[in-house]
Amino acid sequence: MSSRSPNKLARIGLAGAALLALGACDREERDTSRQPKPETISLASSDPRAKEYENSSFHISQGQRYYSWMNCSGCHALAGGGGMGPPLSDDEWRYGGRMEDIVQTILKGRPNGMPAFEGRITEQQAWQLAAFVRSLSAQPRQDVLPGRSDDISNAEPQTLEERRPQQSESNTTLPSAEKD
Amino acid sequence: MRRRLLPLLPLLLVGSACSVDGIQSVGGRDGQGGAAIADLFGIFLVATLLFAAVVAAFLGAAALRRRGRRADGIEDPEGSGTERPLKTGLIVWIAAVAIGLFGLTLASHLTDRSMARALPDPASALRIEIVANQWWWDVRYHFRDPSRDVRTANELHLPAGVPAHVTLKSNDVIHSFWVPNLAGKQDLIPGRITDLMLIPRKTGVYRGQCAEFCGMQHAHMALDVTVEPREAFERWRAHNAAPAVPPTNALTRAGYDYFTTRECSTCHAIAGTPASGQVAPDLTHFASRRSIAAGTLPMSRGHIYAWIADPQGPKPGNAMPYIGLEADELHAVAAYLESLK
Amino acid sequence: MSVPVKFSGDLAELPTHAYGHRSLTWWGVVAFFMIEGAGFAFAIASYFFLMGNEQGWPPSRFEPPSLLAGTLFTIVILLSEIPNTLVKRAAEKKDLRAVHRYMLILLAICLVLGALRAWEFLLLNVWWTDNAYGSIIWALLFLHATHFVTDFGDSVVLAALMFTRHAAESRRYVDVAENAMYWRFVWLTWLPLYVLIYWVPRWAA
Amino acid sequence: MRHALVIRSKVALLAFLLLACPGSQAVGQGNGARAPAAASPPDDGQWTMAAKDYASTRFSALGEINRANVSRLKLAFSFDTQNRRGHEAAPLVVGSMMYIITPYPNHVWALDLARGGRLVWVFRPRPKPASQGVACCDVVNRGGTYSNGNIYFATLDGDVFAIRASNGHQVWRTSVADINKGETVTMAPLVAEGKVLVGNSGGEFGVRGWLTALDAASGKLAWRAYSTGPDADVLIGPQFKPFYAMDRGKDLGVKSWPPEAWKTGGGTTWGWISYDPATRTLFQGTGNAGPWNPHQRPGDNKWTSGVFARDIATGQARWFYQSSPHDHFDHDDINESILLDMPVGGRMRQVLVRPGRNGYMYVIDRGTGQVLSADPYGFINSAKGVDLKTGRLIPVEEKVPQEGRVTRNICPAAPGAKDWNPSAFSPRTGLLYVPHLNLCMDMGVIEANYIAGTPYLGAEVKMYAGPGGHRGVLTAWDPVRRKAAWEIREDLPLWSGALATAGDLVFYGTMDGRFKAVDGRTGKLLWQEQLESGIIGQPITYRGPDGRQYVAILSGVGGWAGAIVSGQLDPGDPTSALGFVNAMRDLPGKTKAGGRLYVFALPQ
Amino acid sequence: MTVLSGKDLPRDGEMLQGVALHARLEATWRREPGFWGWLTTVDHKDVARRYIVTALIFLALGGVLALAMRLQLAKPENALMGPDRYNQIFTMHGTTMMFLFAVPVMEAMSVFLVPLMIGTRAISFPRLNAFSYWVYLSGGLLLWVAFVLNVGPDVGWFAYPPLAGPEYGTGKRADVWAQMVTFTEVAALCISVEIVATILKQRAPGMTLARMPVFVWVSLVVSLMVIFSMPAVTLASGFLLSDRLVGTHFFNPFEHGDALLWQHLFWFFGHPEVYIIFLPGAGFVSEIVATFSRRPVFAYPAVVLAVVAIGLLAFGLWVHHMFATGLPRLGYSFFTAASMAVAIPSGIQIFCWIATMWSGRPRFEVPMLWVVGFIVTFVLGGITGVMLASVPLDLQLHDTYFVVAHFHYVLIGGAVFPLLGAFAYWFPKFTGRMMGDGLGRLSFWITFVGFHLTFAPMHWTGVMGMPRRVYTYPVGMGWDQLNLLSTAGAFVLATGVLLFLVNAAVSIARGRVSGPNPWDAAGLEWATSSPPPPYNFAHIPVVSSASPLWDNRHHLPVMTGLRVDDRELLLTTVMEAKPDLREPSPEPTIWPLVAAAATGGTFVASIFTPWAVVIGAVPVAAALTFWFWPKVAPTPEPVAE
Repeated sequence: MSSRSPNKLARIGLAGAALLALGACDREERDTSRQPKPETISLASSDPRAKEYENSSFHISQGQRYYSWMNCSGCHALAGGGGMGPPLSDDEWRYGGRMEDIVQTILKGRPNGMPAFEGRITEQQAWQLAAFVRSLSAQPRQDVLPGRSDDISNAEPQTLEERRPQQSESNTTLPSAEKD
Repeated sequence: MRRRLLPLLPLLLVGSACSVDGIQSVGGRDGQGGAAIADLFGIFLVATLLFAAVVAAFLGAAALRRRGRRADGIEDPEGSGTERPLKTGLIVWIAAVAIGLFGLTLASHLTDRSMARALPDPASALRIEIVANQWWWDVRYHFRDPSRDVRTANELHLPAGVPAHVTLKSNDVIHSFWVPNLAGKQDLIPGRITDLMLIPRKTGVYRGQCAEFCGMQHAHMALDVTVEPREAFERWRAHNAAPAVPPTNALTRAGYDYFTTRECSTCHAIAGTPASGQVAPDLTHFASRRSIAAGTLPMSRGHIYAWIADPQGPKPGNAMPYIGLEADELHAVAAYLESLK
Repeated sequence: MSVPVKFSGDLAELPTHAYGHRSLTWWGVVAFFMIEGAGFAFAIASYFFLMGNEQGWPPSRFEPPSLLAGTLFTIVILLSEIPNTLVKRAAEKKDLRAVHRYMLILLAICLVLGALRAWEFLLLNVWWTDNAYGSIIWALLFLHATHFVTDFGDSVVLAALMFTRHAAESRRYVDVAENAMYWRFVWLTWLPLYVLIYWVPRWAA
Repeated sequence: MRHALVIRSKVALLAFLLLACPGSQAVGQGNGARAPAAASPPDDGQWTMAAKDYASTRFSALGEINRANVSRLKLAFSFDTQNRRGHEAAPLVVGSMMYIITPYPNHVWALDLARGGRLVWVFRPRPKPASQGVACCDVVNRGGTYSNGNIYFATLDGDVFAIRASNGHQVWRTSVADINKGETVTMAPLVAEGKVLVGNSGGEFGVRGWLTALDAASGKLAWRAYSTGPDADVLIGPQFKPFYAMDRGKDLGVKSWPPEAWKTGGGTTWGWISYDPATRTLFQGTGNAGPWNPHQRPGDNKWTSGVFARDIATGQARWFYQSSPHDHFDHDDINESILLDMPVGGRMRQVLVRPGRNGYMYVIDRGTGQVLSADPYGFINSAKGVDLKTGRLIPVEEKVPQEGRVTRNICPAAPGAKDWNPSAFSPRTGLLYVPHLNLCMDMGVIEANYIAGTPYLGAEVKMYAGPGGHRGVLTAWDPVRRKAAWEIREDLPLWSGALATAGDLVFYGTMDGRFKAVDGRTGKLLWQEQLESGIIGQPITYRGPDGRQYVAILSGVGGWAGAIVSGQLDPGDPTSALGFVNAMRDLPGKTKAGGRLYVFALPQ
Repeated sequence: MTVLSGKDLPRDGEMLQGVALHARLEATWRREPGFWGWLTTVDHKDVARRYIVTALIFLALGGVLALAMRLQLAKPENALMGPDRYNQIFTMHGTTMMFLFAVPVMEAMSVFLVPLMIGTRAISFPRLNAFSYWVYLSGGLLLWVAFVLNVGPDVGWFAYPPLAGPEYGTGKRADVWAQMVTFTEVAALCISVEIVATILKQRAPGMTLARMPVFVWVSLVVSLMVIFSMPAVTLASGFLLSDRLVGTHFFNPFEHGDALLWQHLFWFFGHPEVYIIFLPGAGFVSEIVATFSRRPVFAYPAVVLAVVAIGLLAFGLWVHHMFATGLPRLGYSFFTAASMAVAIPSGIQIFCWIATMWSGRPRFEVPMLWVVGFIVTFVLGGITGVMLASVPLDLQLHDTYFVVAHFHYVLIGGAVFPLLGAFAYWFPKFTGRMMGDGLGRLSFWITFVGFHLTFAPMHWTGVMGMPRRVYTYPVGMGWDQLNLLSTAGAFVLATGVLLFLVNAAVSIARGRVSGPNPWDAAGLEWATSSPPPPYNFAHIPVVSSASPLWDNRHHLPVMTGLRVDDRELLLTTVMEAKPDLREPSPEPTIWPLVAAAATGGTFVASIFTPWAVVIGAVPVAAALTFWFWPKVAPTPEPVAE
């Protein structure tokens, strides 16, 4: 009887898709929990939290709000093009481009003008900000990124180029301003 | 209106335990707009129930008329003699429905017109700007002299009998401003400026709530409204225009120090202190409000503690982060906030 | 059949195909016209809605789309109606050689049109990411481009079919005639879009 | 001291009448406008302050290089400043020495002109590196001032230094600004009557603007006048007699703001100060109100975006005129005030001429603050004019930036019709040479959050070329006839100062590194030289120890307009550098970062 | 198959009838055997049945979500679920019920019934029909798999930007919603095209427009409404997707897009959508009332005109969903008047149905119970609808539980009750068996009582100020008992619906065998066996009145001469239904399924990268080419001009 089989098919499809797409879950989780999971910042080569924040569209979108609220955009511009502060959308990281480096930069500040936000924002917020900052240079999975923000258009005008591909993230360069 | 409607209530299958007399009720007559709408509601209810009664009677009669007469043959409509009177009935019915609807449309239109006409000139009204955020209300009173402006959050104080012209904006998604006792709702749409005239008639405390789905915490986006006599409002205004009371003892001093130098002041402002954050509710006279976090918790010492200790518990997803205060810090900050009368 | 019947007529002598509204496919195609036409109508309504919202059309510092490619496209697509009419007539006369000849001409014109359309996108002088004006201009052109590409694909398949043994079936000529009708729809819908994309920004400025 | 000055100025007046006037009459092009002699003493061939003189004329009476021979101008020597940020400063020439103050880290180089520009000493003040993070528009410095044997200058982090000109030894050092609040100092201090006048930058950080006078000898604070707040802080007292009713009233610096907002209200003094020794009055412009989002600060926002006349001894305000009440567009009013005595309506008036950021050329009575005329010198669509009765700018409602919605095509853009880069006035032609901008913008505002030491803007901006497609203009403005005599359109924004000489030449530079000399009467290009980096500095001229005339300029692109190069910003984000990058995306292809002094002279 | 020359092709007629004819037709029209046949079938009855079963599964799933919501709202400050889960659930409930249940099930009823009612052998574009089912199934699977994976949309079934836009609609949830809309729109549009063509060209000889059953009229009107309204939401969801994925600015106010553009486009579809769901209900009622009152429906022209009028008026009402947005006040009264005007044709229909009962001899079988339940409920829903059309009242009641009550009265009362009645009524035609009577009556009464217990209190909660779409509410607002009552009612209602489904399941297996016309009804669908054979009718019936079986009680006139060795249809003229052409109907094929899979894959992948559209175009085009490419040699039949 034709009426029963689609049901079966649906169930098979459901199970198959569920197996294939399990990865979707962490991307979508609205993790409003209290604090970042491990208690301290480790400077080990790969902090387990990095991936967790980077692959979460929720954390990135929270970071996007803070980027505006904490006035990051005032210095680094909406799409990370820079201004008073260095650009974040390129492949050059003065103080390291890994998630944990960026969190350090945000929390502790850097000598050439980056203020320290430790005590002004929580560690969780710093991680979320870092995840968004990395997304400015198209670092995390593309499928967790929004197409645009509800702001003035900050896409490169009159060109179809995609954002520049990124170099390896360990490529840390020294501050360019210290020339004297 | 309440009394006029009472006999009709059973028709709506709802027990007499319910009443329209609430602090957030469509039937409220506490504002000029709300009252006009409540009257119109009464007209509609009576008229439409009348029609419903006609239909019910007709249906009942039709169902019972030939009940039990089993017949396998096919009825010949032309032969039965009912066709002609029914056709006349249909015409009468159409006319009745059309006239009824015309009447209701007219009533609705006139109410709308008269409400619009009754609106005073915005220039003479109290000027209030409300900006909606996910998920709280930023409330600003503007005066000709900007230094008298008052900023508060999640509460609205109105002098009775004085029209208030409310300008509505949104910082993020679409919200809807709705204090049913005072007036109908009005959406706040990003990129647009909408407005609404509130003309409260009776003093009292009311509640408003966001009425357009706005994300995770749409349920916790309420607004406490106090309509009070003019003098009381003036007192409130003067008090709220003043900077916050300075800390008086060691504990509140410690709370003040934490608040103004740490995470709190990144987002919140307290007038008269260095805390000048603009992206979260202004807390200058926080403790004088009726509730915490846009109606999430009633104002009390315990709830202040609970809220600061874990804002994501009662209102998950809201923008206030878990900070992880030590017990003494929590104690101090809560005591300081509680002192902000 | 469980109901007793009485024979009251014979259908055996009825024809098996006909052109125009007598054919079933014609109605299907017309229904799709209505769907697509409604889609274009809503897109055009959106265009005017956004135009009313914007300050300047195009907004300041943007030039209206350059006329060259779009105008060439318009001229060529209007000219393509000549072979299109000839295809339709040939199909109605079941003249296979004429059908072959004009369909090939039409496909060649389509290739030219495709190139012009690609060029058009580059001459819009705005990207869809720039503002709502850019978005709707691109959307209109993109909508019509998909429309055009779909019909081009249809025509290729049909032309190929007409070179096989299936061309012997008379109903194929009905298909050819209906495809010609669809092509008319393609260029007819283009005309208002051409005005909206290329001329309204000039008049509004 | 005071007596000496008065006597000197009187002598100067005589000398000027004897020497300069016949010359200018001979040219026959004048219009009767001239700088007051007291503020513009006869030229001694030196260049001791950025604006040349207290009247801010940037005019040199040296005429050796003139229209006939300028085409033979050749490089005399050059000097690498070892700095690659934006060089906005004017070199100073005192005797046979030249002093250059670089952008952060604000080194002072002393060069011996007698020996072909050999380095004599260098002074390294070591400002705090963190100050770079609160400098809105590149880490520039606009120069120093020589007075009484000392060079006075300020570092980015807000320390004012007095160093011995002869050996570079520090005389005193006074910290005036707090970078933790976002305050920096980029201006060239003015020294007059034994006071060092310096103001803060940081209008983009919600700082509270001020002008500070330090004792030139000791560095002790003499007075500080804030631009917002109670009258006592603003130094408004009984002397204060504003011309217009809108500026009268008690504590307007508080009352024209929402509660508390004046504390973060901007009004910084980071531009040019002029001084009239005859009346002992200084003229000081105040910067934009903060934040940029005007909806966060309803009211007139006194005393931002206006000009104060102050008593130099006490700092007490004499009058104030606000060119952009309730500023909508970041239109600071810190541009130079050129002191002129000129015929207005048939009689000689003592005036200030100010090419305003909002695009109007203001002629203001020096004594009263009355606006005598305000004429557009660039394309303006954001205002309908200035009401001379009330003194108010008449805004165009549909160009007011909206919250959450871009307002398109606002002209002039945020940097104004003209930014900080100063004009020059030649009494010989009577013309004011105004290097300025032709930029428009799309601007939308959002609610700005105040976090001390971080930007306080609330604006999203994209700039682009104005009508005509060019981005820079050099306008020769006739202040008497109230119209442009001629103008030169430049592709790139003009971000350099101008210099006028008695050779009837006007010098200026472009951001792609062309240093140009044009005919001061016709605007005809007579000479140009391609330099290594774009020019945003202030050209000067002096008589060298060998008696010849030299012209000097610092090249080194940067500043707000050139940050895309000096800060290596991403041209892919049109909102970079507060939206300026959108208009400058071609600059990296036209010039590169640099930092070099060039000195030119006629071949011997 | 033997190739015969044109003259002596086998045809039905005097020479070929009875069992021999059935065997020939069966061989020509039946689907291929086994699972392959199940995948390749193009029989409209097969497709409709699986549509209906799938839609009922979605009804059950949506119902479970409703119960979950009611449990959460049973008491204030309930901690059963958090806002994130709740928002996904209410969005899924609305989306599932509107897009995956209500519209598809109504269309499926048309797909099943219309060819039978108008006496033709197949639907007009049967492969498109098969394709539409697979596309619909893909859309439903996409939505529900996403939900299971915590990617369920959480932005409401209306998905207003900016909440559903790129900045606030975090992740892929809103993309899933928007793409699911595309799927269901494609499916619905395909069906509408088929229905329109079928009704206009394949009616039995003699079935003029004025003799079409009311339900066929309804199907025609509804299909045209789909054709004119659905492109609006397809375009809107395309705009939304491109805003989210490639950075366009349609809804970004900063760059002069506008959130209200979405609302206009969405409600231009969304309001007709309500009538697309309700009108088939009216069609069912008209058929049922006539059959059980033993007379043709009273004032047939008035009923048909009312259907057409509702179809037209439906397009003039969309702004009444937007009264609170602050649009210019002047235009509002027009929309008030238009919204109220809908009550006139609705009132005409109600009157005609009751009048039919009045002048007939009503028999209250189970389908009739549902009709009575429908009339009572729908009138109450209509009353609140009139209230909501008034601008001032709407400004208070909009987005409160009053509106929730209103549209459940209209949609459940106005569409689901008649649908359940229709299931009971046509159950023999679907299955060949009667639906159990006792259980049927029980399930009606439980459903009816449960329904009113659930939704009547919501009028009151709404008037007392409870907004919609809240995951919890505070204590002390006076909403507690009413909500508890609604929750209790919801379980009663669910029990009723469950009983109905159990009854159906039991009856499929054990119901009384029905015979072709168990209700002694008048329509052509009752002229063939239950369930009908793959070819529907052995001979093409001829119609001379609106009640053919009542007016030809002894012999149904038929026409003969269609080929039996090929799938041949009779086309008639549009207005008069005169025999005009014989056209072949397509064979079963796998390609619609392949094309649907390719389309579905393309749509789903396009959520992740826009290039999927380009890449996916290749397999889609290939599948479509194979679909349309003729498989058999040309028919040898000579061309008869």
